Amino acid sequence: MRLKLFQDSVMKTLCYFAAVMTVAVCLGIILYLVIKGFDQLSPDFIMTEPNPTFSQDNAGGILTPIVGTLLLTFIGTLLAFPWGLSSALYYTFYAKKGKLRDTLSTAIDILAGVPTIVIAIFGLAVFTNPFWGFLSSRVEGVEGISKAFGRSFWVAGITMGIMILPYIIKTCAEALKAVPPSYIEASYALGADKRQSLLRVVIPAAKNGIITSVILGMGRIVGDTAIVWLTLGGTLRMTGLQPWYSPENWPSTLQNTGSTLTSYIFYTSPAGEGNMPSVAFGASLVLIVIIIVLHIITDYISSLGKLRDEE
Amino acid sequence: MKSNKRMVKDNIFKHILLVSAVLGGLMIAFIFVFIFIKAWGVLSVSGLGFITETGFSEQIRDSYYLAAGEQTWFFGTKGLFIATLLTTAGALLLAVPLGIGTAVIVCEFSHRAIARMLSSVIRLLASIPSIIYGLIGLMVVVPYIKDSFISPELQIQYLYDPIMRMQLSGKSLLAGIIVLGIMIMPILTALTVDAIKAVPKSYKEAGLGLGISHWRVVTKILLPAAKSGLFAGIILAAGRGIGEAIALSMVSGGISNVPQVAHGGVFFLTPVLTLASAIVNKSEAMSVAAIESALFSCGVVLILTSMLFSLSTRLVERAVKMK
Amino acid sequence: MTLSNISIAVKNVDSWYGEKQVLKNINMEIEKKSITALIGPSACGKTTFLKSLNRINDLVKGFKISGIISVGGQDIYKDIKKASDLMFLRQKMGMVFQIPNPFPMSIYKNLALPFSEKNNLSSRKRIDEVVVKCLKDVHLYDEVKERLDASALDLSGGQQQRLCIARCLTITPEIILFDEPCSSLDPISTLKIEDLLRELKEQYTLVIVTHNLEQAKRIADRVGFFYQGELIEYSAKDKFFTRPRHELTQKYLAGKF
Amino acid sequence: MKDLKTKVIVLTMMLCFVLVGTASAAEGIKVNVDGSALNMDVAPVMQEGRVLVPFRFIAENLGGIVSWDAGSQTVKIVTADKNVSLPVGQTTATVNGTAQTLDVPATVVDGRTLVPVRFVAESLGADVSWDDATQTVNVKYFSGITGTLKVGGSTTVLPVAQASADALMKLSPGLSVTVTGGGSGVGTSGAKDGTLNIGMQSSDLKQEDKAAGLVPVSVGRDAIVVIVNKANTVEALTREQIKKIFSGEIKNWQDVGGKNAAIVLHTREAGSGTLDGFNSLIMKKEAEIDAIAEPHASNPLVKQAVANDENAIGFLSLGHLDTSVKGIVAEGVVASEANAATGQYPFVRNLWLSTKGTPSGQAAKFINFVRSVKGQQILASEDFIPLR
Repeated sequence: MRLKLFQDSVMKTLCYFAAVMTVAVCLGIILYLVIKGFDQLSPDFIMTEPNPTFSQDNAGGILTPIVGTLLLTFIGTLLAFPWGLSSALYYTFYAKKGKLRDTLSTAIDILAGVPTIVIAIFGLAVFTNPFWGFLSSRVEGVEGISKAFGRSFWVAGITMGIMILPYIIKTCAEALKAVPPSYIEASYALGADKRQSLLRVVIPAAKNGIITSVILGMGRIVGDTAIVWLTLGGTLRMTGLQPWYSPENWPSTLQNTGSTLTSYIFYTSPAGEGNMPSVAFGASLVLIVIIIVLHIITDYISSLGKLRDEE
Repeated sequence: MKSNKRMVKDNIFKHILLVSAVLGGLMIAFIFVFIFIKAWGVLSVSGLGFITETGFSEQIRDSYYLAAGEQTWFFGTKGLFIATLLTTAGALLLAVPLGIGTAVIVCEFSHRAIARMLSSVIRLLASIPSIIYGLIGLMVVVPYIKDSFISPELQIQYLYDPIMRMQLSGKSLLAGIIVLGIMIMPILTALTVDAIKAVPKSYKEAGLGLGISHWRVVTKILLPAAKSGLFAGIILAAGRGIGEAIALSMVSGGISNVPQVAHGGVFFLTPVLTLASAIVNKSEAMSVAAIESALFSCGVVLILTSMLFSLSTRLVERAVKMK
Repeated sequence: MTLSNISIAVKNVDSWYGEKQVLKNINMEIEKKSITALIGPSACGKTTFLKSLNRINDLVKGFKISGIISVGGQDIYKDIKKASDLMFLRQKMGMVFQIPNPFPMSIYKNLALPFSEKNNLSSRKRIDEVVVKCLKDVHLYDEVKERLDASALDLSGGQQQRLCIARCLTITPEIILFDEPCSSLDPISTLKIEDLLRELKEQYTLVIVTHNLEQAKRIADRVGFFYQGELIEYSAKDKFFTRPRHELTQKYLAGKF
Repeated sequence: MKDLKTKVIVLTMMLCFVLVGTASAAEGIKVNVDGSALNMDVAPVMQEGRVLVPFRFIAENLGGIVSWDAGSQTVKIVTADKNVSLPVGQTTATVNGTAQTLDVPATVVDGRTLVPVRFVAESLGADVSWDDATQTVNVKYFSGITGTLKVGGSTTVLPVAQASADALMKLSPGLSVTVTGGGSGVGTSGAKDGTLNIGMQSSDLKQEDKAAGLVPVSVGRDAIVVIVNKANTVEALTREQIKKIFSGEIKNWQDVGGKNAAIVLHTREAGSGTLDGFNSLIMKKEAEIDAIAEPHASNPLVKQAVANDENAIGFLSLGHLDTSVKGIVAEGVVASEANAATGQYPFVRNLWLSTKGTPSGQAAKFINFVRSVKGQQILASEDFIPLR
């Protein structure tokens, strides 16, 4: 018995060690970014537009990348969330168990292993079809060929939505499955039909899981580089009618190209051609702050839910 | 009358769901078909040789510099395939114990406030973009490996190595494993936490009620009960590992070597190229049709690998369940 | 009730969930090798009381307790400090829950796990013997002997509950606590369990929380009536049902709550 | 790079002085190109109602590359879409192969060749108007353009193209130019399949791409510099030595005068324009880069790798050279913009903008803008070597 307890405590210590490692890695990454990027931070850096140049002194700020990140996240989530949730509802509560569901869940697992650059190329290939010209814009003046440009906030947002769709379906389905069947039965017993039961009982009960899945999806959009690089053009600035921020130009802004924080980091880091590592670290720091804010918001939302549950 | 209206509504609702589910399925199928069509050119020429032959880097170079008619459509990605498996397996070996250990602490052995902080940290780590992991891998991990493991003598020795000549510069299998391991650990932890939390509390009560120590309850009852969730987490993490492109392309060396066991510890210092990062690294050469098709073929191999992986895990899972 | 006959002695126990007091000044002595039934309306504190006896309530956030609960002469809240002592306490007291909760593993493993956790270095043969014996003790062996390797979750509710009782028996406890063990079962399974309880009291001290007055009448030796956190009445079965002293007890027996 | 900037400044200042000196002689005739006055060292001359100006000024501001054929006494102006030759003293000129008649021929005044502004500007595609009140010739070429233009490809050319696009869009508010990266390969395939109006390349187009109808126009040049770690004692190498090092024939620094250490090779990924340039300028199909060389995705990555490894060698686009590494003296010539501009430095490649078919419309104007005086200033400010 004593030996067993000793073994237990050794193993437990190892686990604590693992947890400490996790925290250390996280803090290490954030600290590293803070040290490397803090000097860069200033209202100017955040509020001015970037300049396309190889010279660090003229690099400008990261206003448009920040806006781009938010725009893409918004479009992608807006597309993938309702689509994914309703698919998950169908697969969980309507589809018959069997081959179809198995195949789909396998396909989703597999798609998770496909690098996003493949999906990016897919998006680019599809959306350069002139049929989708309204999402970006037609390329004018090339003789004999009619093509769409295939790069814009719409295109990138939709491609992002497609990229995260499988995750949203999968994680939502998991959250829905975790709702005890007794809830649904109770709802039926009160005379509700399936639709009402799903909308009023199951979805609220699975709310936290669903929120988590959306947040995970958003995280993937915020963090993706390849799709942005190919389908958003990686142009640093907003390229629609200027000024891009005045409301009458929004449609044009969305139809045109831009950048996100990740594509900006890619461009300015040694991995791209930009050659401005300290700017890249500054932008990384801002990106991390955005992600942390995203987390705080969701923690707050889910804590609201919990409070109500406990009452 | 009223119930009739309700039925109609119910029906409409169901069909909306059906349409979105079908569209979702079609989309996924469409992506697969697209990739396969693009890959066919190379796959039909290379056949099985695509994964049993080596020489990918040289073949890319040859295809790129030869004129359209003379290019080879034969590619061999054995090195990429093996490197993909090695980095993913290594990363899992690193991440699974750390991830499960952390998850156990979060769920069972920490104060609520600390648990909450820990899970925030984990989710934060899970959402750090891979480009940042790559950047830090490049700035911190790679120089560290170079400084601590690679001496000038070793460099000279491997420049003339009879089995496989290579340059040791720090970008290596090891760097890939470390960066990938750190990347997938939080995903694994988060999913393990979810899986453990999903185990009914009554199991824990029953176990403790039988006088089994808390730790044993966790390892003998809760973790086995969370098994399918754990498997799902590992599959997802492995999928992420197999498909990770940007971070690995920044730290793993970019050459389609097959690490040699005969090299001993230097095995891990071999520069490698994985399937996914090949797609990123070589994408600039994609204007050449043969290379484009070869890169999509890498995508196909990735898909098939994950498919095989997911199927075999499912079989294992089923076998475990049977027991 | 002589001193040597007392298994659990409870003195002046109060307890709280956060600010809310759930047990008020409970005093009670539980006799060895008998069935003590605890009854009362929902949320009256009887399950809290039961779960205090083996300190499973420690898991609940904000749970506090004062007073003395002594098991075999040991004050289980004050004297037990180390995790290992708590384990010994719990090994002395099996617990069966309201909803059958066999572990999600094979029938065999459900019994083998607690047994081998308690007894180090047991041979496979010894484990086999214990498994068979305990299954026989709960009259489950004949129903499952062909499929000991099947998942315990495939059993019916009644079978699962008997398996849970067998699981308790593997650790050879002195006391077994039952938290409404039949509330989720059909009448036939219920009767089987009740028969089993009557057999078990030959060897074990049984404490059972039940909603079912008839069940208490059928099986209990002594009955305690809880109401709003207080132990209103505690006496031998016959006296309890035929001549209840307290007005509230009379009302409850008459079904007036 | 510094001395080029100095040169530009000095030149501009000199121009100003000259302008002040000759303004009175110009009798008030001014030439405006897209709203800004043309500053010339020789004042415009009025002849038979036509304004004549030095041909270089008008042509270069519209993106033309000019040459003077002394034998046939002909001025030649080449832009992305036009090819004008103008014999001095004759009233016939050729525009894109078609003969055209002028009312006033090009003439030589004080040893300078002056050409009629209206004819030259119009034949290059500009609008010309005469404002009698202010005695001004207004040439409109880069202003008032409308429509959209999609430009994409090489990340090396991207900053130049983007800055040019910004400047051009300022002149023509109705024009929207989108510039996107992706690499030379993306530029080539995009221009071929019609998703881009203009592709940007930092390497020469392949024969098959030209056969597919792509027409490349050079907009500037870039030098490739071989770099080593600062601690390396090797200062200079010949092309032959560099070739042997990169092909793996020379494996140790002591074979080229350094210390006894392994040479660690750093190269670029296939598809990189810089690698193409390196191959065609240095390897010259005589040898291949050793397969064990570590491939990098960008110039800064190569630079970082070389800066961190005492025994490393790599190559960069000259614009990326800084003090963290050491540029190798190649064939006895220091790698600098001045030496590259004079042609002494051997490893110089072209930067291209290419279109499907001969450039026309907005695409031609964009390319001409990059080739114009303003565009070339932008190019020089990004440390590339201008055409002139």
